[in-house]
Amino acid sequence: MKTAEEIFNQLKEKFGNAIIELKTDKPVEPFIIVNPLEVDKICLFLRNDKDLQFDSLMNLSGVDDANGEKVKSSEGEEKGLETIKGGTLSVYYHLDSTKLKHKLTLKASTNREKPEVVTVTEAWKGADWHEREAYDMYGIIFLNHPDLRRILMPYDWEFGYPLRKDYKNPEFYQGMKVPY
Amino acid sequence: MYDWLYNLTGSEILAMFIVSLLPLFVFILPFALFAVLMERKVSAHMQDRLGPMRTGYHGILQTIADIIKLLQKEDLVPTATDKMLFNLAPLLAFIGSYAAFAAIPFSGFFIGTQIDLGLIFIVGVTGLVVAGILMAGWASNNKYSLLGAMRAAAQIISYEIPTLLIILTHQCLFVK
Amino acid sequence: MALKTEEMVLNMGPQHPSTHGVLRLELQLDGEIIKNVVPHIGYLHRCFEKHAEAMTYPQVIPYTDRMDYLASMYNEFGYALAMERLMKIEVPERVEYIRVIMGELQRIASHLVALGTYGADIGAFTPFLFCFRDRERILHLFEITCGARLLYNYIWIGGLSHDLHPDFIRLTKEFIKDFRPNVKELNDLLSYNRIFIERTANVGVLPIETAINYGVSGPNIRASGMKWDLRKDDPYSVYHKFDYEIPIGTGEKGKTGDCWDRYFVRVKEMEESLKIIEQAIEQIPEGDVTSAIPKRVKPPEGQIYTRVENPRGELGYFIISDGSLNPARVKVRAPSFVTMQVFPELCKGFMVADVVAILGSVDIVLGEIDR
Amino acid sequence: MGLLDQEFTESNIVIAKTEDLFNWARLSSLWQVGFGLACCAIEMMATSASHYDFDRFGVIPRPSPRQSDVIIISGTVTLKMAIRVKRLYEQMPDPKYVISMGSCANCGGPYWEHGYHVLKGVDRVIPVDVYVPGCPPRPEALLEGLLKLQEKIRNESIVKPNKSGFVGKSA
Repeated sequence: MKTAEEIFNQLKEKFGNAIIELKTDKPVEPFIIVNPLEVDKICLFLRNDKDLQFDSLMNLSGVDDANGEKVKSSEGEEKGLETIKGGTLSVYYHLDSTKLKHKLTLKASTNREKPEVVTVTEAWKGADWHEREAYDMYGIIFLNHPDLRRILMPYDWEFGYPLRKDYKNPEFYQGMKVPY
Repeated sequence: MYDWLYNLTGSEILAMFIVSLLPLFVFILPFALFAVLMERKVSAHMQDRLGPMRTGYHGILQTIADIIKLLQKEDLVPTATDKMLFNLAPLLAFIGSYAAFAAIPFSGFFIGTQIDLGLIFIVGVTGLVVAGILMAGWASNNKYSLLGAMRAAAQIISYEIPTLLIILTHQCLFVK
Repeated sequence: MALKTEEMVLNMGPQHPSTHGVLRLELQLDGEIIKNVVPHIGYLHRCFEKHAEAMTYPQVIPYTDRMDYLASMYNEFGYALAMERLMKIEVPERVEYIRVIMGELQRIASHLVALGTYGADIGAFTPFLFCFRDRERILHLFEITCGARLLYNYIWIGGLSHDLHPDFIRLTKEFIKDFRPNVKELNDLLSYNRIFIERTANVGVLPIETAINYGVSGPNIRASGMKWDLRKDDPYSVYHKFDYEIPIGTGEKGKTGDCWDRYFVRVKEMEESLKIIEQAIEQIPEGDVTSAIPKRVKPPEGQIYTRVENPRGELGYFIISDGSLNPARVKVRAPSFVTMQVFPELCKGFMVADVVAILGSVDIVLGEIDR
Repeated sequence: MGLLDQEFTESNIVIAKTEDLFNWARLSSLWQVGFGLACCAIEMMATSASHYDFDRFGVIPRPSPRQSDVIIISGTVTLKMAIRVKRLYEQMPDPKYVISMGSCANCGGPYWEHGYHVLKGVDRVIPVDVYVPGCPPRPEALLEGLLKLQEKIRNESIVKPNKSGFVGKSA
């Protein structure tokens, strides 16, 4: 049973600057911010290490932090369409060890224009669909993912990524009126 | 039956025609109506529910309503199918099951054909049903019906072999 | 010259009597043996997470009902629990007891649907109707308490919408007394039926390591022999006050973790839930159920991940609040979503008819997979 | 009045016109496609279970659209599913009817505002005969919807081929 601080220190001296910081200020659960391009090595270590044994990935969720600055586009027919420039999209990993009964939360944030995170499917095969859903909803590209394509939306949906804060509904989709 | 009808109508062909239609309309069709209704009502009561209640008294006319409705249904023939085979298949399936009645005596003196190879005739003719089913599956040019037809045919054939064995033992024991 | 054979790709399409909703399975077949299954989901994606960001916190509860519409009481339970932990609300004792009673009744109702449709998938149509006949009695209990049969909006953040109906306790006792012989009747009718065992034993075996690696939970992982139940391993509410066991698969009819085990674990779980309800009814305290409901739900900035034991497995809510009235992000970890991921592993090498048996045994709900 | 007279005043089969006979046959054996989408499908299953028996009105669930007359759209029609629902409707042989069950199928229901993937009402894709309100509608409401459909069929006439459903405000 290890607390987040012990795990953080153990990870810090093993991976050095790949582990950025430990956030404990906001309520309920502390989480460790990690470098998105080295998440797979960290997760493999977390799973295989004897006294950590994080053998099950509870949840992997994409989040739009919406911390970029809002830009009102003024040209053409999309007048007043509010898009967010800059800022970050982040991915939260909730890990759990069924044997040692302790939990851990990781956060990996990438910039909004070219969001890239390494996949963790070879640590837990369960991450495959969660990552596809994060890609489908936010457009986060998971590098060397087995088959990264949309999972919930239709495969030929080219109107962007629905769960982003600045998402706009298309007027028509294959002859069907979408908005009410 | 035949000569009584012959005296009545005076022409052989008409009498023969009526004799061959009698089993269908007197026994087989009414029994089919009754059997379908009973199957639905009894299985409903077994499952703690009532079954058809709204057509006639306690749903008696349900099968008649089904048949009249089915008569009004559109006869869908998909474009990519082999039309001739597609329409022939149900015919073959019906012929296979109905022709078997020819060798079954309905009463002491009333029988379709007086052949003494009746049993082999019945077993042979029912084999047509399998051909009908495979023809339907193949003619509709569609993966699912082909797979379905093959599995249905496999099932029928796997039941036919034990029935043949039973008929064989029956024949060996009781032939005079 | 060897016969040139080719794999056939068959679509078990979004409309199929036994896909329990709108799921498309792409079966790669070699004759009748399955080479690989590719599930296509998303036919019931109703944008729950977008709604959660647009609604205020209490308004999200009716939408959580509609995710796993067979166990909606437990969806609300999970969401309310997460919010109460985030806002550090102390809920009166009576509310906890009523939530446990309602949750376990919902577990029995959900298992009854799962077992009934599973019998219908294998071909026995009568158990489906017997299971629904018992389920109607539970729906009647829910109806007299919160007015709805299927989607309740009953468990609010910090309490409940209504108190129990005056003769709820009497009716529940009657239900428990009548339901026990019915479970035995279901066993005789289906569980030990020769054909049912033939169709389900040694079919779709789920080994424990793949189950843990994929994150499977609930009856599916217990059937594989692992004693993992969140009510005991990650306790919440007042479950620690009752004594009940966690049934696990023992491989009675075939290898542990086959379809028959998954089916039989659910039957035994129904009996355990009956025990919990009985004890909860005896010890239920008095009190006002709406006392701790905050007038305006405005949680502090922060995030929380909470998980509860939904009838289908581990249902997790990850809520991020930015201090305003609307949640910044609500991500739901649906148990059926994870079970569906491991489904292709279960089907390799079996026949087409076994896919129907395996799909019925893992008991998925599409509303929860597609959210 | 005598039993016989009383028998004849109701339009029973003996004196009814053939049209009534056809309508009576069509409405008393509506075979439904066994096809459910979401929560309303569970209520539809509860309706065909023993407590509120659908079979009393002659409605049996048929596995394939080829052998069925009424399709009950029970649940939310999403954009990805709408194309399939349209194909299902087209596969049904002709005297066919549509019952749109639940407010999701009627007009998008609780997902009307932010449902970017939800079709706002199934009448944008197929013509609907009877709308059953509710979320999910109670089994009694679905039975009442079925009776409404039966009433509609009773007044249909073979003479002028009545378009069996009005075409809603399609796209």
